[in-house]
Amino acid sequence: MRTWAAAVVALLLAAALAGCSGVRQGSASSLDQAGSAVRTARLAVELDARGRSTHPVTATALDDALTKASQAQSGIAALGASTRVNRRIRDEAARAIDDAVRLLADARDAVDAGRAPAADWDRVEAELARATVATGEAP
Amino acid sequence: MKGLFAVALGVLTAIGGFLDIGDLVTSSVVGSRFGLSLAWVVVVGVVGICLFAQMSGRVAAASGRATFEIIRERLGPRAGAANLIASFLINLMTLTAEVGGIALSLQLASSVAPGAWIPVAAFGVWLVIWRVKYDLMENVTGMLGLALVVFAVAVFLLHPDWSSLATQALTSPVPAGESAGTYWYYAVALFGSAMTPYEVFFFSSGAVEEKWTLKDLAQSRLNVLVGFPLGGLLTLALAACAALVLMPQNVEVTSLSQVLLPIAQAGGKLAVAFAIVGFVAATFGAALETGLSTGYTLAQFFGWSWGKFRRPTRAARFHLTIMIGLVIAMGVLATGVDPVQVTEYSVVFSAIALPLTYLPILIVANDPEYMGEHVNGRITNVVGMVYLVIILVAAIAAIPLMIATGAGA
Amino acid sequence: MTDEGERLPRPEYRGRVLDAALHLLDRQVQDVHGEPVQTADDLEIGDVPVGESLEGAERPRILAILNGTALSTRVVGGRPPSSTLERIPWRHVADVGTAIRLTIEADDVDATWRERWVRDHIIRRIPGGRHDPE
Amino acid sequence: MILSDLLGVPVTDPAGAPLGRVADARFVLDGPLDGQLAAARLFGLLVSPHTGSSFLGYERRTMRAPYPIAVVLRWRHRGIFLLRWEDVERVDRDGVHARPGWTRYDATID
Repeated sequence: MRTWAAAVVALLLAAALAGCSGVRQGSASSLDQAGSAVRTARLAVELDARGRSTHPVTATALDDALTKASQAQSGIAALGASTRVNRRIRDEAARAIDDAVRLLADARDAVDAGRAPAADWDRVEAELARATVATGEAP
Repeated sequence: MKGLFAVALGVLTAIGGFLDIGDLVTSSVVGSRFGLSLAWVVVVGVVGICLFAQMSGRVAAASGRATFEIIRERLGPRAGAANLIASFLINLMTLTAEVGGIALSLQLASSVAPGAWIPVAAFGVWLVIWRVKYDLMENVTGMLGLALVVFAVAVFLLHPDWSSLATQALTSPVPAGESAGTYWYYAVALFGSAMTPYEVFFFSSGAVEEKWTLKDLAQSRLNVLVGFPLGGLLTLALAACAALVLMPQNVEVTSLSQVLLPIAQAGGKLAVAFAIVGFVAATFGAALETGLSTGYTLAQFFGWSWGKFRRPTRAARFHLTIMIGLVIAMGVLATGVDPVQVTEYSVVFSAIALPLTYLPILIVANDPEYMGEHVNGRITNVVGMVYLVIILVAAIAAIPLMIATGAGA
Repeated sequence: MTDEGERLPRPEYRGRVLDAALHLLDRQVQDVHGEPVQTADDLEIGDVPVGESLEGAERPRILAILNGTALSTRVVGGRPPSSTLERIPWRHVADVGTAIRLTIEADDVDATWRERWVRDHIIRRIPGGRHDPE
Repeated sequence: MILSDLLGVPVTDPAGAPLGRVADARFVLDGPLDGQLAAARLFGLLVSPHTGSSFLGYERRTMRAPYPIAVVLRWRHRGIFLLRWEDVERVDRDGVHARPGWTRYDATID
């Protein structure tokens, strides 16, 4: 009887830990995804600016990056966080990703209109990096 | 001179025919995440497909029987039907990925959304299968697919640190941030992308289409033994490009447009143009091969008349099957599913289904009633058995790895 | 391999040996020109009286190659109703090799009615269907 | 009747002891001419004591490679023998029954 109870406790603990790491892992992988998208877009835009790439390739790369970042956005919105710490982690990650999506959308509109995108790559990347660190460090 | 030309043409076609959306995507994904640490899998896969294609080509030339006729005849109706269903579905999945790949490639050339290109691509594939002669179709797509050589050139233009690339390829480390599970999952995927069953259906049926006799065997062996390894080399170049440009920036490949970025960096607009031509040709060529293979598998299982060398009215159900296959592919793509994702799954399922087609061919290649004196030699059989084990292990490991790693996430 | 040790007697065969499952079932059937017709889904053989002594009875012979519902029942089990079976009588068989070759044309085989239907109602009506590829 | 009615059915000796299952039916082209070929007459049944599954072509003596596959399949079909049709007493719903004095013949062909 006692071993049975211990097993249940262990299972519950494991589930709780899994739930906890679920938010962290979810946030981290969404941040990864958005970060990869932003860096792709930045590379595509820079190559275009240096005259090494064609307009359709740049436009497509930005489109694809925006799609990926939006997927990350909806991925993080779907995470249910039960604790205060988890909520903070998730919200901070969501803010950074929202920013990334906005930036990518602006960049895509600029490229579609034939302008050079005036994107603030450094700031957004730094924000994503900060959120990623916060995900890893939170108690 | 004419003979030399034929050999060159065959080799070039084999290089072009080896590459498809699965190779383009999988090798770039692997390159961006694992660098060249999975290069050994490409070598294993290329040797395997050489062996398998060569064996099924020899069976077709010696006996006049293509792969799925043999599968049905040896495994009987029950195991044969299970095999047919698996092979047909995976083939359909690959066809879907290739048609989607044509659309994605045309998007890169035009910036018109892929949704608009899908019907155009499917219609184009059907028209070529319906009207264009077999060798013309094979040679044109194969030659244009060679434009992908630009990836090999790009590796040089990127001035890599060769010794560190070599170390990566030879010591096969699991990169930091990746688990052993994802490493092996992508090993299976890369293996599946090199050894896709449709290549074998196509190759053996092609031998019948082109009415090969045993005299043509030496040439076919040469085409395969030179062409496929060179195609494998291009796969490695794709991975190296991703490893050199995307991996250091921590960019993970999830779309076809990203595959082009290293090319743009290395060679500029001209190189990009070449790469896009190569993408269109490789995906179009593979769409033709998988499209035909939907017809080949079903027709050969049921004993219907098949083949492009016949006019369509002489192979009615074969052509109807291909049309239905293309309509299904269009329907699947119309749901908005990402062709790149379809590709990532189709290469893994290819690895899972591989033993089903491999074993009957290995057995029949040893059957003197089919092969006469052209049965497998001792060395071929030893290598063949080694590969049977490798193929089985990959197939058995694929599903647990897929579940454990969340399909490589 | 174990059988070789026992050295069972070998019977005398006065003609070519055909093992039904090995040499005939599931083989491709081709017409007189080499055009694929169907697969040998099953064989019809002369009746064996059920439950009666076979003393003095004739050896059953292969009457026909079957197609149609014979395949589905071999896959999922059961027995095909004999009215739905499509037969190619054995007298139309020219040779048995890696394929079974017939002495007649594909269009003269009952089992190809589906092929003919698809050809006449669909493929023939699409432009280019009646010409060789170019 | 159709061939599938014979394949896979159990075979018993005159005393009713099981001998195995029908793995294949051996025909010989030794009848009167029927079209271009001689009529194919049932010569006997291949009876496999351990399995009703396919032999994949390894029932022939000439088929020996690749070695490991040949060994596995021969092992699964160890003890296979030919029951001549003359040695069959009757066929009923329970299967095929051998006649008293039946002989076990070598099943392999070349």
